[in-house]
Amino acid sequence: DPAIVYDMGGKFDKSFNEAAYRGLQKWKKDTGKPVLEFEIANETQREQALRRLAERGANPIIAVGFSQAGAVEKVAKEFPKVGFTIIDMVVKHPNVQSVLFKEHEGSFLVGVIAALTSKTGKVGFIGGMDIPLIRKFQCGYEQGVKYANPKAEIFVNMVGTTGAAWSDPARGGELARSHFARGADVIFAAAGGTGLGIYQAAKDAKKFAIGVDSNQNYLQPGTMLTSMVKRVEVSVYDALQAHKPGLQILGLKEDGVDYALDQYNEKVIAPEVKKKADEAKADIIAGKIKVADFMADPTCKY
Amino acid sequence: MDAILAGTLLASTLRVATPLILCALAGVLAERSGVIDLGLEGKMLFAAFAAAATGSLFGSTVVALLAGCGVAVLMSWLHGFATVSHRGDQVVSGMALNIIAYGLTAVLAIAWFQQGGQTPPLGDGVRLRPLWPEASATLGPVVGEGLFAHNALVYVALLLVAGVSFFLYRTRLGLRLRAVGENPNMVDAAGLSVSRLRYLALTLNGVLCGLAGAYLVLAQSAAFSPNMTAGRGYMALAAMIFGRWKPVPALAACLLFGFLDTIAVRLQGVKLPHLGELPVQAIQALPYLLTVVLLAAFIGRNVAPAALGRPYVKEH
Amino acid sequence: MSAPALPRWADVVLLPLVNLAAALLIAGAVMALVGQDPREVLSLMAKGAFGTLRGFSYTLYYTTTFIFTGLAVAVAAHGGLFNIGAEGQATLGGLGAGLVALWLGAHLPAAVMLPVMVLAAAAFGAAWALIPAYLQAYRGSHIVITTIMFNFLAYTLLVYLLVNVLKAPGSMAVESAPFAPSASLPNAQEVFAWFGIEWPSSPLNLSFLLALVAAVLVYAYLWRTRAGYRLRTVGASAGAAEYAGIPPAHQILIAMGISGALAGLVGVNEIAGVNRRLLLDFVAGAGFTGIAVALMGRNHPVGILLASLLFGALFQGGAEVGFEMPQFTRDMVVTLQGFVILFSGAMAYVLAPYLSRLLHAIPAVAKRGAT
Amino acid sequence: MNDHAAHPTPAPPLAVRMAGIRKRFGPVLANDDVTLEVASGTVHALVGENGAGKSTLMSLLYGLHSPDAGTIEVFGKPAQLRSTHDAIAMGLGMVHQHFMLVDSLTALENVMLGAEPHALLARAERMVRPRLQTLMESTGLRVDLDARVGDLPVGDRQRLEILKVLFRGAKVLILDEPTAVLTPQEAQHLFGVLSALRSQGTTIILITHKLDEVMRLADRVTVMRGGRVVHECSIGDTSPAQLAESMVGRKVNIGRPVAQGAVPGEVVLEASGLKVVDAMGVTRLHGLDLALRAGQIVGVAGVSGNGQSELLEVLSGLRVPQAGSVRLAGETFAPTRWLTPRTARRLHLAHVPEDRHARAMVLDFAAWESGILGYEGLLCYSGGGFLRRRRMREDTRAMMERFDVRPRAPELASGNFSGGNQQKLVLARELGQAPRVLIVGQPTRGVDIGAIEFIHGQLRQMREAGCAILLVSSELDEILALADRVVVMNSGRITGERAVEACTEAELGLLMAHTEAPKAEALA
Ligand SMILES: Nc1ncnc2c1ncn2[C@@H]1O[C@H](COP(=O)(O)OP(=O)(O)OP(=O)(O)O)[C@@H](O)[C@H]1O
Ligand SMILES: Nc1ncnc2c1ncn2[C@@H]1O[C@H](COP(=O)(O)OP(=O)(O)OP(=O)(O)O)[C@@H](O)[C@H]1O
Ligand SMILES: [Mg+2]
Ligand SMILES: [Mg+2]
Repeated sequence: DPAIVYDMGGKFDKSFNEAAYRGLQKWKKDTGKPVLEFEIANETQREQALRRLAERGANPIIAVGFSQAGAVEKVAKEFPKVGFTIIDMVVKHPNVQSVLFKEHEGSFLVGVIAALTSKTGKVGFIGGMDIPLIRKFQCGYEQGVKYANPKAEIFVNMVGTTGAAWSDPARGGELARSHFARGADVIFAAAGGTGLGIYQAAKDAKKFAIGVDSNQNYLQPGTMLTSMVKRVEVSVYDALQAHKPGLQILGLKEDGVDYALDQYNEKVIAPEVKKKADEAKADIIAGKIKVADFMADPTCKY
Repeated sequence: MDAILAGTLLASTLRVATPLILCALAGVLAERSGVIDLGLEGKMLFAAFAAAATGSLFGSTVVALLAGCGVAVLMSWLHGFATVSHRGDQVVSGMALNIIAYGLTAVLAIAWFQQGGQTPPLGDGVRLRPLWPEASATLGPVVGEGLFAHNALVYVALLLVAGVSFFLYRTRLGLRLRAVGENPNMVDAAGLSVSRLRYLALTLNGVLCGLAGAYLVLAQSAAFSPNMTAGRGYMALAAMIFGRWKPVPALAACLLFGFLDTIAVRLQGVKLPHLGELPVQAIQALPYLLTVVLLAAFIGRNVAPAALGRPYVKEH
Repeated sequence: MSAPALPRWADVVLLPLVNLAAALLIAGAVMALVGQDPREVLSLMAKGAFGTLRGFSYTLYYTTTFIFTGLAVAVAAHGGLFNIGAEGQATLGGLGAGLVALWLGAHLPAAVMLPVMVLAAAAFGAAWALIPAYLQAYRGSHIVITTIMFNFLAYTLLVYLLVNVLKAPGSMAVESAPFAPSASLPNAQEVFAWFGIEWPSSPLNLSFLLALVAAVLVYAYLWRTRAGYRLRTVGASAGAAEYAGIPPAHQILIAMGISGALAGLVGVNEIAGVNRRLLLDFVAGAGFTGIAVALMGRNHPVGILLASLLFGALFQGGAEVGFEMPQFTRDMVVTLQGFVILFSGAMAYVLAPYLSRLLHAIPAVAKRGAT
Repeated sequence: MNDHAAHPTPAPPLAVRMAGIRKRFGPVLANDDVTLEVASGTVHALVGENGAGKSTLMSLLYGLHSPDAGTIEVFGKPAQLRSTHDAIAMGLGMVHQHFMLVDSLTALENVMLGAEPHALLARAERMVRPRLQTLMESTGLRVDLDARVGDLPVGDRQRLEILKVLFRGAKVLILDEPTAVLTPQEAQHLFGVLSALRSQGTTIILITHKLDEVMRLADRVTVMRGGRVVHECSIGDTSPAQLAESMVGRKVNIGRPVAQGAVPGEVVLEASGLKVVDAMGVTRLHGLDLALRAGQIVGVAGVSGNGQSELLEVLSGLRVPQAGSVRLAGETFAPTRWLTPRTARRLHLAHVPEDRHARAMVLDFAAWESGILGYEGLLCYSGGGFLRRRRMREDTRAMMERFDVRPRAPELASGNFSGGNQQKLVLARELGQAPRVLIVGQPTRGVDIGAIEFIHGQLRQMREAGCAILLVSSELDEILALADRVVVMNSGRITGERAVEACTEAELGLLMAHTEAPKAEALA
């Protein structure tokens, strides 16, 4: 039976890991098969977990999060018969499936939505920590904003430099307030658990916030403008269904990323905004719009 | 424009400083009575959890506040039981409380709310809202937004600074408390109970920590999430030492920390003259760096209470 | 309470065990409260930590790190200083080891490389501790604050370097490129392989021996050398030190220097020994655990070794339980550690009087206690 | 309740009755079947060697510890003294051997503490102040109530302690070595106060090592040795010599021996123009000159707090003066490059500090570790940087033998020796290094007469051996018993210098008492 190893955030981080968790739950329900799970508590456990699970005959083993790459690489060598899946990172090995998402494309879309929804022409971005993944979100988001409103102003803040940066809603709320005070009326949060504080602050200030990874619209209905969803649950589900080694890159085209529209936010997204967003989406898929990828070009020129 | 900036900086400084102030005062009380309190972080965290949990269950601010303070007081008493009644090491006890709080809150939250350690968000009815939201409209950005658009706990914290200094320096109990932190033998010889005084200090300390924790979930955000105190307890401890174990200087230190933090937030991504845009980390390091610099520049030797950290042994 | 004093053997052996039992009892109650079977958990833990060779290797690997931080805190404490900054000093130690590995790894053979990494780790850790020490000694800046601040600064510095300088380009992960083979400390598996002994793969590596050596050296330094005598004098009585012509300022610098160096060696274990690349968060709170370890070990190397082993077992055992029982979260492990620190550390002597009454009820013991 | 008392109860009602008291501290049996009966309205002296168990007995009476066995009655009522609170309630008050004051608080706050009549300090002070004023009038115990205790001279602190006790309405006053830190004048004054109190009906228990005080003030006296009562009688029926003998268990010759006509050698230490300004900006030493000759003891007399401590610190290298210089063993030191304790030792200058707890030893080191404090650098103790632990233990044991330190336990923590024995250990260490210059502060403070006799003997031997000795003591008779030359210090100046033969206690007392500094007269 298969196994999954979550990243530090834990399977209930309301965003990335939780998406994987949902995919797993769905698969469990559909197939009724058991699945082994483990939450990392420290760096060493990554490798320990993968190895332990492999030894217990788990197959495939899904490692959620780029930080697991090193461990996967090592353990995959030791267990060539076991299939591994790593999400958000590439590990080149015959028995490893690597899943990447084009977060920049999804971020572009929510950027467009943010810019079009903003009345002040000022929008915010709050990232958990200043690391490449977050810059990738930021880069795509900025492009989207500028695409929809070249004169738009964007405030950027990173929460912190320690692990606590991903679980400090109080500070998140404070950062959000400072953006609002500067006139921003939409904030895109890519900060894990810290986001909850940001969404709350948006609600208190009657401004908009944009969720990340999972569809977080339900958290604060009415002030959650939308969420940049990363369909981790889908890829986890597929991986559990049929593990196929090799590289998968999921973007808008593959429906790997998207902006979320559901009963919680259909009222807050204006029809013309939705129209523009969908056009942009079509253009990106059609290749008419090229969204710069921070990973390809760290300067994020566009 | 600048008025608005000043106003928001001021407002944000106060909001950020409030939990630090409450914890620092708690620390002052405990350590002035001779009991080192490294457990501020843990008490604040557990209080936050208790407040959030009860708040969401009973939907009542009062209950939430009481629960927060109650739990923190219980932890203070445990600290007292270990260190005052049984002369355990005060530093270890504090560390232990921090670690227990860190783990146990998460365990209980997961077990009771099945949301991976988060508690359900509190309704606006439960949360502490600004007393006078329109303040900025009527009084202008600086005074209004900066000073008058806050929730009750912010003002309570400021009042408590006055309250604690009055208690310490103007009342009988305060006198005894300071004495027991300086020379417990003398207090004992004077026919007073050293442990009773220290328990009193710890009780008040618990209440203050409880308020700090409740503030995090009732005012700053709306739900508990694991480890949400994120080191504030240690910053408060630093502020207390920075303030030389005195309430008002401690307040100043907290405000300073709050201000530096707010400034740092503002400077992120801003192009500075000559320097250009500094890396985010440099800005984030600023508050800590400046604290050290100020400490080295202005503050001389800290004068800790003479009996701080020494368990009182009747012999000798 | 005037119960007769415990006989030494009971104080050293029996009491700690009783305290540990009490801690497990309470933690067990908590587990039961959240619907887990304590007995199963504990047996899984014991098995996980000591049952298998690999499990034991993991236990010893964690132990190694705690020995370093525990010794660090203890040395500072003997100098009368509260080093709450082992966390940051360990981070810098890793950075030191990492930097030399990345710069020189390609050019130097292991025989040269590894000692250099050890030295670099110690040097960086010491340097990071010496700044607060200097401020305490000559500016009176309270070391408790400055070391707290330096923890934050250390994290920040590491993030900056990893993200902007050391990160392997094009990679999402916030970590440096892997070190050259010459820059990785042999682990138990490799070492035993030299002697043709089969050993399971685990993070346990040569730095465990380094830790043991460090413990011996710390003991010798503090209690067998003149320098250690002076350090302890300053820690125990500043006035007496002055009278004896021992400048406290120097001793503060020495104490923190050694303390920082020891903490820095955590970097050797985690970076050179295990991860073999520089990454974020590799200290993971070991600096704070070190405070508990030192105080539980009563600031004595032997005590610290035992306390480290205990905590190593808790970490490893906890992880193993996590594998077997998914609903047993990592937070449960943390809670358990907390209770152990509380009972075996802070409340170490709560049970002593009752225990000694119990013992003195037994005539044989009473006789021995009397002598 | 218990009639197996050692003595038939005397006629006047008993204020305190302790019977069959036993108290053990770990290995030490501090009190062993002790019986003490104190008639009310009398002064009862309690004497005995260091470690005899006097303080312990009193701490039991005052509820600081509880006895392992025995009964206590106060004014005929059986007393269950669970805490000092109970003791105070029963009309007991104690002035401890070590002051029980909070330096950072004012005198008034210290007096009030625990007995504040109102929850608000301001109110309480307003209520207490007049009562204290009258009390100060009636007893003559005058103290500046608003001064920080830390700034008060010892005499005032002593008075403050007694005020504190009387303010709580104590009917039985326990004084543990009250005069140990007082000048003759202050002691004189204190005795006036005490006899006044007695005549007002207060009962007084007085612990002291000074037999003349006993003879002068006490009505009855109890002698303790090794935790037991060895003698109990009324003053009329005893003599100092007899008391001394029963204390020590052998004959001791007290008082001043015939002065040997020792010929002083050349000057080995010469200080000139020493000026010290303390942190508060107060000038403690006003350009002081002093010369020490080989084979001569120079005694510094003076009310404590007149610069003697600063003088000791400056000469031993613990404090750098603002101005002045000192010549020692051919080297000259100026403030820019003052001698450090280490150089001082290198130049064979040994120092026995006034405050043995804060400086002379590390209380939680084992005796054998404290036994080499300051000399750890010597090759014999740390060859090649490693401690020679066996050597350290052996030497410490030898010191303990030579100076009769009890108990002879090099492994025991320094802090667990009684005051007198700590002092002997320190002297043994410093004298053991055969110094050429010896700087001694209060060598016999709180030390029993057996030990005093011994210590004085040792100091005289040092002099015979040609050591130059500076002796600072608040005990005039100690100075008169030891010194060859006497220097009187008053507010940072030398107000007089005499050859010992030319000294009378009265005159010295006057020189010491002078508030404004007179011309340094008659420099013989
Ligand atoms: N305010 C405090 N809270 C927690 N622990 C403290 C505090 N201050 C000191 N420490 C404790 O006191 C001991 C001494 O620490 P530290 O050396 O920093 O204080 P210090 O020597 O009095 O500082 P300073 O040299 O400024 O007087 C440590 O063991 C530590 O446990
Ligand atoms: N708290 C204690 N713990 C252990 N031993 C103690 C303690 N207090 C006193 N002792 C021992 O009990 C004995 C009596 O001590 P005590 O202080 O009563 O003597 P003393 O007569 O007051 O001596 P001194 O004249 O020096 O004051 C001494 O041997 C002392 O070492
Ligand atoms: Mg005594
Ligand atoms: Mg004495």
